[in-house]
Amino acid sequence: GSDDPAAEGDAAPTPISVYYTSPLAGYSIIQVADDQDLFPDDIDVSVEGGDSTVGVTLASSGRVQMYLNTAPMTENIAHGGAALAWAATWTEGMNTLFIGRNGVESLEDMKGRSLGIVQPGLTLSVIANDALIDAGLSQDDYKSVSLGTVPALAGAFAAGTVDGVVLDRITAQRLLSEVDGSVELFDYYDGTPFVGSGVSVNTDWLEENPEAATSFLEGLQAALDFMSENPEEAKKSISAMTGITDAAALDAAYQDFMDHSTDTLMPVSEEQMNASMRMLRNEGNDWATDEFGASVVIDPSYVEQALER
Amino acid sequence: MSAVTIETPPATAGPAPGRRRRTRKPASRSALSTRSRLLLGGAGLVGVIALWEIASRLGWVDPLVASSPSGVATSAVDLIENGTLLPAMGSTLRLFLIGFGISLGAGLIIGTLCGWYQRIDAVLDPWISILYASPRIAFLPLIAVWFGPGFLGQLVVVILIAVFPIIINVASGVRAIDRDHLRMAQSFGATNRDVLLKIALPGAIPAVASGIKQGMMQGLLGVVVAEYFLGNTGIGGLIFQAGLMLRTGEALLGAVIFAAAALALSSALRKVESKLDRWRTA
Amino acid sequence: MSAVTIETPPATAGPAPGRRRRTRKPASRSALSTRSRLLLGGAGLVGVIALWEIASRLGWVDPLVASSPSGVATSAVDLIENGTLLPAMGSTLRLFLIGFGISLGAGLIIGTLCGWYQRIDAVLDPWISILYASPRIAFLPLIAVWFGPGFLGQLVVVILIAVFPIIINVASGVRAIDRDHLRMAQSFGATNRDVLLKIALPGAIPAVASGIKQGMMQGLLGVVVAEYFLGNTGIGGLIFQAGLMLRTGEALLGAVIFAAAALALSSALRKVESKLDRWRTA
Amino acid sequence: MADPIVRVDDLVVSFPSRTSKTPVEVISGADLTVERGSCVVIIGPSGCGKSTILSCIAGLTPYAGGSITVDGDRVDGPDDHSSVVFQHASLLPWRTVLGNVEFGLESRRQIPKKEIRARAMEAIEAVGLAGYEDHHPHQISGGMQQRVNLARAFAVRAPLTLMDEPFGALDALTKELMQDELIRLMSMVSSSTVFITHDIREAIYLGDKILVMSARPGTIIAEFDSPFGADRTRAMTEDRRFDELESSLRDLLGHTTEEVLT
Amino acid sequence: MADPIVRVDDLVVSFPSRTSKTPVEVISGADLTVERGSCVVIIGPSGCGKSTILSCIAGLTPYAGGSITVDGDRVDGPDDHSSVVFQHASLLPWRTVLGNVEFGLESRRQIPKKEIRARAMEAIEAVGLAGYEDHHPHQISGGMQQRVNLARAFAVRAPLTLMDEPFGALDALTKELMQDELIRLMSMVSSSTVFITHDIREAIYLGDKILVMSARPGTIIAEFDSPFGADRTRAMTEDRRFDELESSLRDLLGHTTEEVLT
Ligand SMILES: Nc1ncnc2c1ncn2[C@@H]1O[C@H](COP(=O)(O)OP(=O)(O)OP(=O)(O)O)[C@@H](O)[C@H]1O
Ligand SMILES: Nc1ncnc2c1ncn2[C@@H]1O[C@H](COP(=O)(O)OP(=O)(O)OP(=O)(O)O)[C@@H](O)[C@H]1O
Ligand SMILES: [Mg+2]
Ligand SMILES: [Mg+2]
Repeated sequence: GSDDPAAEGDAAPTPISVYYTSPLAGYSIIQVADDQDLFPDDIDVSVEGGDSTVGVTLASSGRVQMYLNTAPMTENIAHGGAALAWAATWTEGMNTLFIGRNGVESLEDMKGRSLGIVQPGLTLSVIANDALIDAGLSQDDYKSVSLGTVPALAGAFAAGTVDGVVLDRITAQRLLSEVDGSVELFDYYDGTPFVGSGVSVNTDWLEENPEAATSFLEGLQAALDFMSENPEEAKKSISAMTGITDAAALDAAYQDFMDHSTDTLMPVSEEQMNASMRMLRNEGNDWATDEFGASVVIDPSYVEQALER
Repeated sequence: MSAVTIETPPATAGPAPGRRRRTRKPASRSALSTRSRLLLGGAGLVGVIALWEIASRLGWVDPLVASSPSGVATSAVDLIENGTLLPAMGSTLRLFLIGFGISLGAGLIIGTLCGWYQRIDAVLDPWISILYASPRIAFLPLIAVWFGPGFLGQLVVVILIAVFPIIINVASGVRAIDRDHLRMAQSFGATNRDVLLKIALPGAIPAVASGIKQGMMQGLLGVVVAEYFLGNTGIGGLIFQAGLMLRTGEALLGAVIFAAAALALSSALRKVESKLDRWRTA
Repeated sequence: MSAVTIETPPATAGPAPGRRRRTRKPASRSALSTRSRLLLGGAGLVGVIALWEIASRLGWVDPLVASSPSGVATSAVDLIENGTLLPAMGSTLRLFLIGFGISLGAGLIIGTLCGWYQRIDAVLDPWISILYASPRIAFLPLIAVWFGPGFLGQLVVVILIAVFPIIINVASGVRAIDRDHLRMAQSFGATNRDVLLKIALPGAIPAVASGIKQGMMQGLLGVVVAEYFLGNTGIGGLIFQAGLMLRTGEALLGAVIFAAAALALSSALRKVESKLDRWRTA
Repeated sequence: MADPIVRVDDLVVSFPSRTSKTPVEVISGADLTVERGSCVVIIGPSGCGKSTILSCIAGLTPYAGGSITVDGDRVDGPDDHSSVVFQHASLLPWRTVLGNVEFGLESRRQIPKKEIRARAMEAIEAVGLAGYEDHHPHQISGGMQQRVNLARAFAVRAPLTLMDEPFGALDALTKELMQDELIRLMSMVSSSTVFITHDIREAIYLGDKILVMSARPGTIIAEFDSPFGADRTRAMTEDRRFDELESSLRDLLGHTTEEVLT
Repeated sequence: MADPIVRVDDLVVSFPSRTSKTPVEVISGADLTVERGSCVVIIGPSGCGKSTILSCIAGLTPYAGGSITVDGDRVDGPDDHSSVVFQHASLLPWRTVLGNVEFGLESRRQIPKKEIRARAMEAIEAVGLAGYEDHHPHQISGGMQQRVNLARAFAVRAPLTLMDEPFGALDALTKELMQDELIRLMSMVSSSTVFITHDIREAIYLGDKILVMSARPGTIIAEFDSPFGADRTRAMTEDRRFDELESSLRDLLGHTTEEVLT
């Protein structure tokens, strides 16, 4: 007995707030979905971006339902008490490079050298430590230097203030081409199975809105499809997300996205979770058992259902 | 001192009108002409900008890190051509106008209440001092949660940064009512309301103007912070994006735009103030 | 007006001393006693804090996000016990003292030069205005690159934020030399140097004090920003790390520490100022 | 004449002291009366309490003992019976001459806007400032400002005008012009006036009655009736009786003043 | 007597105008001389240029035409020949009485610290402020502040003292005390003085010669020699010649003033 004249048969669309932590090409999928209006009608999606410290609080409070970010941040917040779990990912690894200069030619050479990081505990710092520990160094063998922001990190590398950094592939490659004596030390995409770009969901909300969650994932999948089929439109969205305007750079960013994303959304794999847990243990988090990791992965059926639609 | 003898200095020889005995140069404070000021100031600006360009061309500074004046100019041209800059400026302007407008209204009202009603002041003053003194950057996550990371959250950030200088200045202006004027009004049997509206508020205009000025400057800063940390929109977002991608020219362009806006606003305000306050130029 | 008739109001009936004809309440501005002020202010503070605690206990606000007064207190106890808080406060204090000290020295010197030498002012003023007006947050990456992310870079951030209010206030204080005093000094043949040292600078004390106050507040903010973004040390770093790990109580504790420091500093400054300026309390 | 318009009986005023707990007595038992239509001048050394008495009559300062009645009503707050002219013109700098004169009228009981304007203009004409209505205070000279101050007080047409050294800040020549102006105005509106001054010659020139106050705590120590009638001109000052009165006042005040200055 | 200490010939002073390109002439051809040891009083309506002439003699204001010599030297900047007493005491509020009096001495040519102190104390005693050396200006009364102002000027022992309405802001009683004080000081240091005032009675009381200025552009329109000798007392004011001189001056100034006021 609804007498609402505006109701078109069904109930009003479920509102979903989405937050992304950096305007990186890896997250342009959400921009494409938004720009091209690819979400089903039963949900009403609004997208905001900003700083990752703000994102942590937003996601854990349930103020946003969907949160685009990288491992192991989701795991960390979930451990802090937030009802948060991975919903899906569209990469098989981290799309970042470890680069060095000032005579550093391998990860082992970082012994006694300085490593630039944004802040301790942030992803770029955690994965840098992981690679170095994997190469046989301990955290006492090199000096971590907090630079506060990614621009400062890149700038410090360009200026030679630090000997090694981990940066997203686009920025890293630009530095490699412009800084004399800089070399690639490690490509995470090839070496570390990891959630580089994924979406996590507030699980309290999920319990009450399973349909809406599936619809959201359906929209993301549509965006992935759209991006491979409509390169020009996709580039426009990438440009809006990242601010890149130069045509060549935009081509490169698009290509980079296509090269490092999967064809379809995927549930986060056990392998990826284990990598995250290992890194968190590196950081001294004794709660980061493999069992805890499993609890962060949600039921893969959501992704499957979304793909079926 | 009954035997004071006057030390009469010997007269100078003949008619040498320009020469005096003293060797110490007495104080003189003649104003520099507006023209010389502009010339000197302009020369300084142009000089430093030229030096920066040269340093960048000769590779003394890394253009990747420090860009160059021509790099900033190129960024401006690019961003205008691809239609990014103007919409960004529009969205920033909108945030600033609404945020500052609300701060102004709230600041005037709360400031007047605090300046006039001592009980309200007693209750609010500790909070105003605490909030004004606390590093509001630490509250960004809370603001994002309560008001969302979108326009509303940004607005709250701007208001939280811009409103306090206005409140504080307005309150102290209203509080500092001229005693002579107050007695005069009392002698005519004016009511409290008369005194507030006809004496305290008009008399507070200079303090209000300085509050508005500080609020404006802080509001601009608030806009950058809000756009930088929440929502990534407008010029603040542009600075953020550009920084992430090592497009230093664009980041500096954003800073230059804000600085220009701040300078333009403060000089406009000075003009308005001197109009409003003409009776004071006695 | 030659036929003015005085409107003589009828006398009130008999001896009713307390009653008057008027119904309008005339203005009166009696000061609230210090005791009432403290009581009202204290009640407000305690009330809000109690409400916050209750809201958190009853689950009206998410303790994960908004913490609670007892959560903040627990964090303080924990951090003192595990030996984190005091060293962090020490390192923050060191940064503040050195940064503010340098800003004070540089601000006094540059401000005096700008206020006194019009040529220097003409050259520097545009730069001071531009730098003061520009969102210095956009320069953080450059500062990290040029001065490193360690103590030096932090120091530069603090100075860049704290020095301008001091320069600007000192300069305007020196500039606003009392005309009567200047003429008096000139009539005695005082040199420019005499006038600067004996008249302009002592006369600028109130402006200098207000510059120092603003510089101090801005300097504290600068310390948070510097520690938050560069090097991640001290209380600023604590706020950041706590925010990242969702330890909201700790983050708020950091903010409370800064607010308390700011309030303590400004009341200390007020005391010093009223001592220095005793001759003005005429 | 009818009963006096002002009657001050055994007035005692004290202020809280900064140094001690007991309040300081500033006026101790002053008596005075002002007959309707007359001008009473109070003269006395600096700090003796002249302004305080005036302020009590105006209802601006509460008193500790004694009684004050104006026009038959006991004074216990500012009312319609009197208007005050202070030494500082206390004009509102953001209002024009007209606006300032209107201020006094606006603050009285409800008077229609139109009548306020008319009465203000009338008062401005009476003080010879017609044509200056739209000037702001900073655009007119000190003497003119003081006339606006007079106009504001006279415009409300209170039965009693209280003046606290209204010409104290003016130079000697302007002061004399203003005194003549005041005499003209007082005769025009036949108002009763209490006038406070430091200036002996001004006191003699203006007062129908001159009261001399002692140094603090103040009381009225002497009372002189003017030997001149209502018709006051500068010629008075060359009269022998003027000089005599001046000498007596100077002798009386000489003592009290020496005590006050160093 | 020797040649005059001040000789002003055909002085012309103009200020740049705000409204037009051509400067406004404020003084047009003023002549005056001051004999050594005498007190010349200049009186005139407000704005006629009295302060301007004084300021030119002190070397504080440049002049467009004519010549000024003090003690034989042409004036082209502040020098050691004269000291100035302004209407506002212009004391430095952060210095004590002693410090303020020392300021004038410090600004002159190198005088040893010790001598500065001694001469300042001497001057403070001369104006009757011994015991107040360590007070700050806000701790003393207006009259005492004006005495510090006098002491500061007299301490430098310039051959010429220039006074610009030094008692203009004081009340009538204090003013008379200060005038007597000044007469005593002038006779003690046998200084030459130029004294500016608005107050006719003050002019007659103090001046050996009284110069009357016209309204702007100012010139000297009349010159009166004092009928009284060097010995000045209050008794003078009851002298018939005092009243006569007062009337003549009042007549002369009445005209010029009416133009200025209103
Ligand atoms: N609000 C007050 N609190 C304390 N003392 C006061 C207050 N007002 C006046 N006094 C004191 O009362 C005395 C009388 O002051 P009042 O202003 O009436 O003097 P006066 O005769 O008008 O002096 P003057 O001629 O200088 O105006 C003074 O000694 C003054 O210090
Ligand atoms: N610096 C200046 N620039 C322009 N005009 C000036 C300046 N100084 C004085 N004047 C003008 O010169 C005229 C003479 O001024 P001055 O101060 O000498 O008058 P005065 O006779 O001392 O008046 P008063 O008795 O009011 O002190 C006035 O009209 C004044 O407006
Ligand atoms: Mg008084
Ligand atoms: Mg003058």
